[in-house]
Amino acid sequence: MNNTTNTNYTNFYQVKTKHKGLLAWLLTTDHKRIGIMYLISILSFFLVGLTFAFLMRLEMLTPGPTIVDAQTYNSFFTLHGMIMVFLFIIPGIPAVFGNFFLPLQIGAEDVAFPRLNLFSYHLYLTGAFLALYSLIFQTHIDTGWTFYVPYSLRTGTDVTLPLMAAFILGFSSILTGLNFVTTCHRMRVKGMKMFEMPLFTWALYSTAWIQVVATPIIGITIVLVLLERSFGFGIFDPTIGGDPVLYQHLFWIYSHPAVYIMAIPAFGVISDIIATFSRKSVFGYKVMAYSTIAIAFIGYVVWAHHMFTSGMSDTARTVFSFLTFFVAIPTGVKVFNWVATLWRGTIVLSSPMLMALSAIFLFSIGGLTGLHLGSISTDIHLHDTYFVIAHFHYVIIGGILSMFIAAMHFWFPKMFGKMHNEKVAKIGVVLYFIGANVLYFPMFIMGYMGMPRRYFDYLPEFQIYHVISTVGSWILIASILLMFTNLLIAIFKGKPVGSNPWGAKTLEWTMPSPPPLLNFIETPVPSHDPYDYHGHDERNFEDVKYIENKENDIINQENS
Amino acid sequence: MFEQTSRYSSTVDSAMLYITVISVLMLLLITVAMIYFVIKYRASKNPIPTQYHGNVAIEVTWIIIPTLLVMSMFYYGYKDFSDLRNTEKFDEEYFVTAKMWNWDFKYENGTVTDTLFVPVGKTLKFNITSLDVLHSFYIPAFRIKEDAVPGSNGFVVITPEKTGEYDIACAEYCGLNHWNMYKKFIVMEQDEYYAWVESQGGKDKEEVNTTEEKSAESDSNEMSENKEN
Amino acid sequence: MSTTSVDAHGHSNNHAGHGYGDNNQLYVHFHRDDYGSKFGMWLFLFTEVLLFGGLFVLYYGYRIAYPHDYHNAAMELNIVMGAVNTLVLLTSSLTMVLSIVALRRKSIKTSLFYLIVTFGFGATFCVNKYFEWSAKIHHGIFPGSMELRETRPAGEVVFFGLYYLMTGLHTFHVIVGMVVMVFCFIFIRTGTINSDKYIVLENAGLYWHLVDLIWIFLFPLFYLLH
Amino acid sequence: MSGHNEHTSVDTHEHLPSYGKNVMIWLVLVALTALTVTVASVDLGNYTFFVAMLIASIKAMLVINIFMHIKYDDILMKSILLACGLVFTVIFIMYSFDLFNRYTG
Repeated sequence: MNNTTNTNYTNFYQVKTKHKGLLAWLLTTDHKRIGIMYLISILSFFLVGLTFAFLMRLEMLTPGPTIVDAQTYNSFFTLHGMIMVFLFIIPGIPAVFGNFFLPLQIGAEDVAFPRLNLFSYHLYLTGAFLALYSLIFQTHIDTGWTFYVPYSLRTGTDVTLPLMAAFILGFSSILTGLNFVTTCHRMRVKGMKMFEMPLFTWALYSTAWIQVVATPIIGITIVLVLLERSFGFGIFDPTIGGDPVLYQHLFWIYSHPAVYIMAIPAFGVISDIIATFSRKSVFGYKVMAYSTIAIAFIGYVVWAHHMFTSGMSDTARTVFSFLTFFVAIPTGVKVFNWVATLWRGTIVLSSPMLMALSAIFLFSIGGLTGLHLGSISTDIHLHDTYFVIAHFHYVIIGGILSMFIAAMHFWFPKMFGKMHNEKVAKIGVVLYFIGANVLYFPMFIMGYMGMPRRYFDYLPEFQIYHVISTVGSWILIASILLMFTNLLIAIFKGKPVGSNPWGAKTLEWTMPSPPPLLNFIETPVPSHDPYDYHGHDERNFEDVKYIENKENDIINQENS
Repeated sequence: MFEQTSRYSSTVDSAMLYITVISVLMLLLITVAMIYFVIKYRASKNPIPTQYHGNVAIEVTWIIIPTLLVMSMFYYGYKDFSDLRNTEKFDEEYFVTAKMWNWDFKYENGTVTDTLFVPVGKTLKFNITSLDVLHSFYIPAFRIKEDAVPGSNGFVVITPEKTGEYDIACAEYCGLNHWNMYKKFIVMEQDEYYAWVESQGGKDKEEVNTTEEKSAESDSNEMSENKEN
Repeated sequence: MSTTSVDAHGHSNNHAGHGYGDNNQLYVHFHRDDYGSKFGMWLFLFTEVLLFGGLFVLYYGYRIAYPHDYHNAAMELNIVMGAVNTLVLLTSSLTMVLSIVALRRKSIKTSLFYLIVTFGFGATFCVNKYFEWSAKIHHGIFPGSMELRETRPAGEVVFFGLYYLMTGLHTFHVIVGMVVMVFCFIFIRTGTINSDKYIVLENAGLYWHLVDLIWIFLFPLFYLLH
Repeated sequence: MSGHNEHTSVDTHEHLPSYGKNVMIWLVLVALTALTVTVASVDLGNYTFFVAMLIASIKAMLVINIFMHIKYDDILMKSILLACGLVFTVIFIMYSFDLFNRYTG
């Protein structure tokens, strides 16, 4: 395998196409270009969502109105929730890194349905612009991202466009999922079995299944709310005969599995990164693959733990609480296996690795506090308080966003053929870790003390925690901007790198970076273990240079 | 804020403590192992990795032990919850009606107030409903919460063991003034409370004009007196 | 809505390239995976099933909540209309299959004939539905009507709400299926679909059977259970 | 280049369904429709629902197996169908825990 840049090929950025300029991108069916387009759009929407988060935290700095009034605050948290959930975190890793790396990891030249893939990007873009337009310019939508009836039926603000946007985005998600499942089954390179796919691909595969089987439910639910608002079918409106609790059932039948649509790809990224930077096969590969599927499946039977106080029957509360705890087991197994992978490895603390380790810690906090929320009696106290906010932000910021950023750093050399500044990136990771803890830990305490969520104002005894939390938000945002800027600079000024700077073993690293149009110059030969780290070490980045010298010294000593 | 106001609140807190302690131990285990491995097996110290593909015994262990732990957590939560819900006998009953953005508290004798007065040491049942959208009846100090759903009834049962003033909040987003539905929950000495209830004699809260409360107030007065005996 | 795209795109790789008539890499990309297309189609059908699934879940929930209202409301639906529509759809499913069989046996004419017949049955279904709905609307039974809101109990409002939603969504699928058939007809005529490459027609058939399948459940749930 | 040769031309369709068999299945389906309409007029109390659903399921099985020829497809196709059915069933079962206790209990 060569580490030098292969100059005898045209990479996918340079390929001349039928269309010119922007159209060469917008009408491409190349999965890599679609991946890059997703990256750009998703990050832009992320920054919008981040702005609302920043404004919300600023508002909570002091009791009473600080910068905005209650109505505006209510629309802020709705906007923040909708943008982050539907535009950023659900498509997030699968749409960007899944599109780019799923075919590469299984040795395919594209996804199974390339045009469908492009169509689903167009749907995403349409939905996103519809959402942004209606959210920002047209209305102060104030229902929260959950659209609970009957409030969403009664509110004077316009929820029609955002709901349509969510519906379109849902379809985009379904089509991506459908595409990925077919790709995993049909496009694997000759010689690669299902249980020889990298764990990131496994994660995408399970996620894709959830997307296919759960998303239609939210689709129909959204349509029902729209029709209910326009015609009064009486399906959800309690004044005509509907039952708001059934809405919550339908909503969470999708939205709980959606949590795993967000989380499972992040788990896949952690697995790949940990294996790469420990130079070891992932501990218990099969168990990891099975646990991914297990999480995806158990996700369907626990949705009503979001509804312990909703007036659901007591039996249902008990049964759902019981089953909820079973999610903890495959998740726990994953965490233990990651830690076990470190054991007797050769660990290099590069920025993606550092981020992955911090993600394991932060995600563990998020996951373990999930136990408080799974147990009925404690959930009744903690439900809809800041405890819940802290819990899911630890999961999302600590486990998912951080892995999105780690994936950006990890695959950056492959996507752009350049290397970023590792020192700045590491500073960013440390700041991110501090920021996330300072921002969200006080929320656990507030929640336990009884501070309900979605409150514009609060009792004076909570102020100290809110102040700490707001300061944390500044640190977190600074770190995110730092890391993004670092990567942006590297696109233009980074040092060119070879095909495999990290010395990783999965198939995406066997081609030159950035990849050529149809990915593989020669048909790749997969090994039976996707993380087969026996043999020569071809790592080539700054941190390792010095280590390699040492390694050689040791080997020489041993030999002599 | 962390004070114990009823037997229920202390059992919830101990369940909370139990889960937290186990969680912290787990977290410490993971973190310490992680940091130890990162230091011990750093590339400069351990340049050649030892390949392990898994170990069935270890993996089975860390499937079984967490399963047992989480099942115990489930049991704790479930036990407290069934205490909360399956209390058959209660001394006083209240009708809590939520609406945008206010609470009405109706007593058995028909009195309606917007501050909830209750006697200490009695088992109280709150029937909760809503007139418009979803709300949630939340008393942080007693660790209870139940959604107010328009068109149906929910309930919670508690036995306050300490007099004092506590907050009632709305915990389900309900619009503009969702944050401003704080009301007082006042636990009084029993004799003080019954004297107060009697003095109210089924009076409506001035600003509330509901018609249904007028009926059967004398009956319920007698009932509450009977219960005292 | 995107069925056509699944068919079309699943099949799109038959002709060369990814839309790159590029100079740098002369590469003609033949990728045809009929099995993959069918697999994708099945996945799409699952999403359709689950889409209706949400409505079935609601139907089931309110059936348990309002058994008597459901009972009374179902009495008002016309069994004969429902039964006729069931037969129409079942028969159209048969003719759809026969169209595929004929195509695979290389009798293009027979195949086109059966396709037209299937289309005709689809249209018959829609016409029937139109008369059925207008009769109901004529009696003041439609979502948001005064009749429903003021004189009927909650369960009946919900029942008729679901009736309009589920049969409406189903009829929408029938229409989409008919549009797909028009495309198939054109493709068979132009030879894009032939006895060797019949996967598009087969996928259209799968979609049409799904429409039939859903009606098989809608019919007893709305018309028969009283 | 395309390295997925092991999968190509899987759709061999050794089975070439005949006209006759499909017509037979159609007759059975029509008969079952007649049966379900007839049964509906008989009062079976609580069983009405189950009988109607049973007949509908038999019809659905026939359509899926023969018309949609799942019967002749490979194990992968069958298993994804099964998986989808399983998820759907699970949703209904879990959901029933709430419904039956809230509305009827």
